[in-house]
Amino acid sequence: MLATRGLTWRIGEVAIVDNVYLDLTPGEFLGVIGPNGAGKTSLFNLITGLRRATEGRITLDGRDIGALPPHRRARLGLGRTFQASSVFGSLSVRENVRLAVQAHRGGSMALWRRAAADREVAAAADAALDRVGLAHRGTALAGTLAHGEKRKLEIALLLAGEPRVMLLDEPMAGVSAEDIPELVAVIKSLTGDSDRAVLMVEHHMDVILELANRIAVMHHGALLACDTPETVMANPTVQEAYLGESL
Amino acid sequence: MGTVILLALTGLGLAALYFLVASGLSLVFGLADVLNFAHGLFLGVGAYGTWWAAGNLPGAGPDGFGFVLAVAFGVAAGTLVAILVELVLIRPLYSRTIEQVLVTVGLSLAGVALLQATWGADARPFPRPDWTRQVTGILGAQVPNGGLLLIIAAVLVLGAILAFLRWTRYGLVIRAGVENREMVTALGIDVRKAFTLVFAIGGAAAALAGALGGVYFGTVSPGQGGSLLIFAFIVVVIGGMGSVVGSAYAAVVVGLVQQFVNYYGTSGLGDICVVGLLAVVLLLRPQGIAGKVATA
Amino acid sequence: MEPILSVTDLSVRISGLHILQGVSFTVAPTGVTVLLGRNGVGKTTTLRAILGLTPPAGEVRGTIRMGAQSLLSRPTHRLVRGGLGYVPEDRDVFAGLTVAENLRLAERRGTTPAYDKVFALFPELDRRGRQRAGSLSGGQQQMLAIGRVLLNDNRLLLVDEPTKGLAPKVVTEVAEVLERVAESVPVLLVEQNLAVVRRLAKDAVVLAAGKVAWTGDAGELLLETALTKSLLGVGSAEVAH
Amino acid sequence: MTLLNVTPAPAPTASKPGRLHRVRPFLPLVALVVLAILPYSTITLPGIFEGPVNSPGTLQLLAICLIFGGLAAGYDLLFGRTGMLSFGHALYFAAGVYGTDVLVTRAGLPLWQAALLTVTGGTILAALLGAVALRTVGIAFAMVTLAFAQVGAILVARDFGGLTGGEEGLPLDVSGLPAGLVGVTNTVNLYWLALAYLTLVVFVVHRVSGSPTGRVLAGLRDDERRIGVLGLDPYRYKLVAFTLAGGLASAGGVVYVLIVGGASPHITSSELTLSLLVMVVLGGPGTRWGPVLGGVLYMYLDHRLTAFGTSDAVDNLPAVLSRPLSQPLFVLGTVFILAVYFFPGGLASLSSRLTPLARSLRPRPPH
Amino acid sequence: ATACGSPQDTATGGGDSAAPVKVGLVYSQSGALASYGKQYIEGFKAGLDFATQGTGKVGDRKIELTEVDDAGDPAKAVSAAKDLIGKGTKIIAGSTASGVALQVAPIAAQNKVLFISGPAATDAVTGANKYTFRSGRQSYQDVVTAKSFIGDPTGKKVVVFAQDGAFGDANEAAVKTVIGGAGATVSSVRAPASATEFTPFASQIKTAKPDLLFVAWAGTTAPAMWQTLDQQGVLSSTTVVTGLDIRASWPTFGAAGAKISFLSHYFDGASDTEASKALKAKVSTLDLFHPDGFAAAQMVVRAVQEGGDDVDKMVTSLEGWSFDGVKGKMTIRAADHALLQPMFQAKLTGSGTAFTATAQKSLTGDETAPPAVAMKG
Ligand SMILES: Nc1ncnc2c1ncn2[C@@H]1O[C@H](COP(=O)(O)OP(=O)(O)OP(=O)(O)O)[C@@H](O)[C@H]1O
Ligand SMILES: Nc1ncnc2c1ncn2[C@@H]1O[C@H](COP(=O)(O)OP(=O)(O)OP(=O)(O)O)[C@@H](O)[C@H]1O
Ligand SMILES: [Mg+2]
Ligand SMILES: [Mg+2]
Repeated sequence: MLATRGLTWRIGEVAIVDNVYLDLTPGEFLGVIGPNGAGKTSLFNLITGLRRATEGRITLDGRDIGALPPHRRARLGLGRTFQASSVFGSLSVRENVRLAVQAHRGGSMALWRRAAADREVAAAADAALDRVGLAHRGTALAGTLAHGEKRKLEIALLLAGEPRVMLLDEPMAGVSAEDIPELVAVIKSLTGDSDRAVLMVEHHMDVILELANRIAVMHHGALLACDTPETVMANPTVQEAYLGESL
Repeated sequence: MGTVILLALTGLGLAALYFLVASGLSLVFGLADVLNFAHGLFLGVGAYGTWWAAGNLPGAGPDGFGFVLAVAFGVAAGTLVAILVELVLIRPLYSRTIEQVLVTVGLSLAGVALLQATWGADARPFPRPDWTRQVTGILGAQVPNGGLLLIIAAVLVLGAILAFLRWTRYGLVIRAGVENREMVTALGIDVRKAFTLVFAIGGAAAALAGALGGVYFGTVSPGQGGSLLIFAFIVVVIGGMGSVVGSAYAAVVVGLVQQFVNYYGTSGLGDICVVGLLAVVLLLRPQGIAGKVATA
Repeated sequence: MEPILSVTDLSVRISGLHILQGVSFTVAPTGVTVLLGRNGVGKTTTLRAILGLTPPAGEVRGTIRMGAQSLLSRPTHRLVRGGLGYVPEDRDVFAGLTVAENLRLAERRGTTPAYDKVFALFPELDRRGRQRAGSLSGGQQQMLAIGRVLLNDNRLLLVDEPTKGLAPKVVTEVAEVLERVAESVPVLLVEQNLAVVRRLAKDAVVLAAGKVAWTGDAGELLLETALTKSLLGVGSAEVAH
Repeated sequence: MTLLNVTPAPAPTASKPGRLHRVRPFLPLVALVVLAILPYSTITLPGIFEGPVNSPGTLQLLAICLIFGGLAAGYDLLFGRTGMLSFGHALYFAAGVYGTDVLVTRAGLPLWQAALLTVTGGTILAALLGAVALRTVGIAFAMVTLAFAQVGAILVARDFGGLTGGEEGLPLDVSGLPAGLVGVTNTVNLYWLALAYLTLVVFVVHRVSGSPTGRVLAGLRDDERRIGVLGLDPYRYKLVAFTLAGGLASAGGVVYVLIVGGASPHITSSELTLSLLVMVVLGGPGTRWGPVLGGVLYMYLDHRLTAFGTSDAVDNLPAVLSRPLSQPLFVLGTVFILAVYFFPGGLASLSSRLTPLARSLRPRPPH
Repeated sequence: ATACGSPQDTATGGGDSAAPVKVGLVYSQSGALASYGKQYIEGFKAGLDFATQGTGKVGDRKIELTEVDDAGDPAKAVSAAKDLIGKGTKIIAGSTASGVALQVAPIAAQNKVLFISGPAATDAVTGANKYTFRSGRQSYQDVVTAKSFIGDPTGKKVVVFAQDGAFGDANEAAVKTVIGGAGATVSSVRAPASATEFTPFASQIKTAKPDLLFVAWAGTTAPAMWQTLDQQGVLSSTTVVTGLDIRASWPTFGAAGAKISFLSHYFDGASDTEASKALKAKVSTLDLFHPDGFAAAQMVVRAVQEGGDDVDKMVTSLEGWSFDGVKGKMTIRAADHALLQPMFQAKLTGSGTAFTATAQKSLTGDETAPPAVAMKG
């Protein structure tokens, strides 16, 4: 489905993302781990088009998308969340999600239609909010949400777009312990579909282990390993460079 | 040859004037993130301060040490006004950038009107030493001394500002303060003082530009600051927001382009070229010549 | 023992929302006191109120004392100079400044900054001195944010979710750092990672809906399944996990 | 003040929610009707207007105020609703003014053709320049738009081919105009025209910001990157907003040239854009009525302060006061600064700020 | 109680033979031209006194002045004019700025009221329409005066140095017709009005080696311009002619002042007429635009005397009328309402802030008459 071939991003001499070969098959859930600064977020930025790769190719369903701007890639079914929550602060939570639904439904340049009158959009948005458990916050301005709530809104925005390939950048960071299982369930439900795939960066190992069928390990921009969870967890380099001794 | 030298040197004089105006603007804009439309007011205060002192302040006059004293008085007045403006008007609006800009717009309207109400709309002859009206022969070109004076002053101001930024902590504090004022406070730094200081320096630079501009123009009038401001803005932007060195480069480019195009092309083309230059620079390098790449 | 910090009947309103409704607790003069609670209960708001960083539209009532001194209505920079260190939730490093500049900014006048200590903990920061902080990875930014306060001697540290977004190995390291720091300086810590809490916390304060739901010994809290279940929504088995 | 009375307050006080709620949607309509029949009233408002409401002078002043109310509302589409800070909006207004004037006066076209051509031309100009300027963002965008507007100002001042009249401006040749638009007695028609323009702009801006596209624009204001990742092209949407706002501004120029009877280079200056910004902020960016109120009030002050400055009340003050006060710009600047301070959210936020006050003043019924 | 009326009501003026005559004065009280406006109004009041023998009345009817500030903005002036007309004013005078005069003139014609433009120098006001008159001089008259400095122009080389825009265009065109038409070759150097550095232009002028340099420059950058011309040796190498501006500007010429030949519309001491004495009794130091206000008042009084409330009669009474103004004999040319008036050649002497102008020669109204244009409306 999604594949990168020799993907590289350099700043000056330093390769932030270094010759990455990655294949994501439909129905797959690929966890990405790696020390801070390994280049995980940068990899996401390359795939979604926020940064241009210096070398290598990215294909989606066999089509080369490396030269497309972010919005074209999104239209092809690529969706992501951001590590540092980026929601529309001056819009209400509900409007945030409606915007995402609307973008998914074609984002036509309708200047005259009343947006609020679109029942289908509203219903889809409310459904997405419901799934992440934010329905009760619908009227709050997104900018005033507490940190964890913003994380959930991020996921709702992603859900609204019904992307086929989802890139989640540390969805659990800052989410309170109580809510983690709930969010895990939400994310799990995303993946039941066999024609969807998920790429998720996460530092909560238990979450990764619960969700991922495969784990990729990044280190200094390069892909160190990409294998089943068991194999990866047993890898001594991973143990040493990433996990350390567990608390 | 003589023409080229003459045009180059007078172009540099013009560049120096632009730089003097732009340096303070750039400092305040780059460090305090305030697009200061009231800069023209500080300029006017500096010019009128000098003019007033030369006529009324004991010991001050249009010549020699008296002139230095008069300029010093003008610069002091401009600085004082800048400090007051920061304390009273800008400070309470911190982190509301648009409102700050708007206050400076209001101030530029009110301030210029106030100058006009006090000293009238007409241009007044500016007191200045006689040698500034003369010319110096350089390689066959009759270069006005006033322009040379501007060049020297601009170089000194550039040096002083760079030294300030490099050798004091304030530059750092202010740059950080623009990004996240709260966090600077949370590091135990009284960021307000630093901002006042920036305004003071910006005001002083502007007032000096006003005083020397008076020497250069030979007159002082309420609207003078405003008319220089638009080119100063262009210089600041071409140079890269907040980069004083960038402003210096940009000023030289703008001054020379204007001068040469006005001579070899048709009149008014110089201005259009400068504006075109601005558009081109921004489209190719939105951060300006020396600006840093801003990323999220 | 006299508490280093005591918060009494703190209530915060921001634009009509009553976010904190009479919160009272104390912070012991040694060790880590942890502030727990679900997302949005007001943990960050509490820390910011202590530091005087409530937004201008907000309204703060109650008393906050550090020793004999009342903190409310004193400017933030004074409080910090008086030895109150803050690691904010969103890291808030200065994106446009380099790492070295970020650190230099945190130096306090009249003291020698403990660069050795910081670089020994986070060698990354030394290596990346000239990189713009905005281009650091999330975890590196977190290191910088913590490193910043450790440059100086503090009387009390307010630390808001320091392990958020850190690799497990670094989480362990940060926990160790905080443990060591806590030997000399008391810490008020907001943390979601219960493993970290278990390792560090001596006392715990649990917030729920803008009020204090529980205070007491952290070990006790985490051991009692019923308590953790009702307060934090997780069983102690998960806590131990 | 009348102007404030006739325009609905954005958020009526919560005193009688039940009744007001039902009436509220109709308030704009009521206001429109009141404004439309205003010229039939002969009320005099001493101190506020020079003559009775239906006198040509008053109607002229009101017409100019309404035009600027509309312009500010159109500018708000860029600034308040999309978050684009343009310093060159005056250019499109000026294109409307000079376009109509030149086509009517120099080319002798009938008004409707000139107006149509001008609005089309102004819109295309905005689309073209926007397409270039929008390749930059933030302050760079502001400066590029400023630069384009500056070129416009230079071209007008240079008076190429004697087309624009340079600094002296170009009086409108009224000989070919419909008789109803000429002469002092017909000022009321110009007033209605201005009112129609304002209504049009408010309606368009309201519809657009409530449309799906408007939602995207609001999203752009907050986070452009996110909009891209959602699958929407930020550039396209910004260009649409820019073009639309430019078109509305040039339409305003068409009406303005009829009201004032000519073009003068004042309107090409960057100060005009700045005043638009001032109007929007004065009124409250991103609100429905704020920019309109701001525009109306600003223009009202701008015109009336000259009279205030020369009034006896001011002349009788001691010189320290009367000298500055007789400078309209001084008063305007000062009023403006005070407004930024005391109505931070603009006039539109005034009613919500006054509500608690009103409530606390009202005696509470015993329980 | 809402009083109702028709939206097209306007007050009807006078009719009553004892009712006061309303005269609206729309001019710059603030803004960049405020000091021109001040001279104008001082002149006007003195002129009114002079023409009504101190009574302020024409016959039994009092002249009631309404002063409105236009701040140099045509839009404000138009609003003010409409307001005045709506209130029944039949005579409007003022217009300090050319842009204002040009836009108020059509309003006067559309509404059939008398309009007497003030200091605005643009030639375009002359012949603008039947209802528009002028009480000041026009650019063309300046140029004709300039021509008197070079004797026989045949074969001479003349350069015009002017700023971009309508003011510069008008001057350049006038020089081409007046001096070029008389046999000189005319070329021009133009500079943006906003220019602050004049060396390139000075160099261009110098290379052209003209016999006469005519400078048309208005605005605050003039002193810098003169200084540059002086420094680059232009002033000492040729005859330089320019218009003498208001008194306050004289010191800004500095040393260059002595090297320039001035043409002058008016300055204190240029004339010694009855009117100038009357004016001087009210205003201690006369200046450039005092005569314009004075003449405007004289014209207003004449119009009221002869025309009463009938504007068309006012117009006919003014057309062709000659009177003794401050400057000397003034004649309103019937064909296009140009105001024929004496002009002066002057020299500036002095230093520091004390300068005096002395008249070298005066030219009569006929000598400086602009060519008649067709009435446009
Ligand atoms: N613009 C840039 N200039 C220089 N270095 C950069 C830039 N952007 C990213 N880097 C560096 O690239 C590396 C990878 O960063 P990235 O954000 O992808 O890490 P990450 O794997 O997501 O880490 P984390 O888990 O902490 O979020 C980091 O060392 C970072 O400092
Ligand atoms: N500036 C503000 N304006 C309005 N509401 C706010 C503001 N700041 C915080 N809040 C609200 O106050 C509540 C508490 O926020 P706070 O950030 O203190 O929560 P928290 O306990 O730190 O949550 P988290 O674990 O997600 O970080 C939230 O509901 C939030 O929406
Ligand atoms: Mg990351
Ligand atoms: Mg928090």
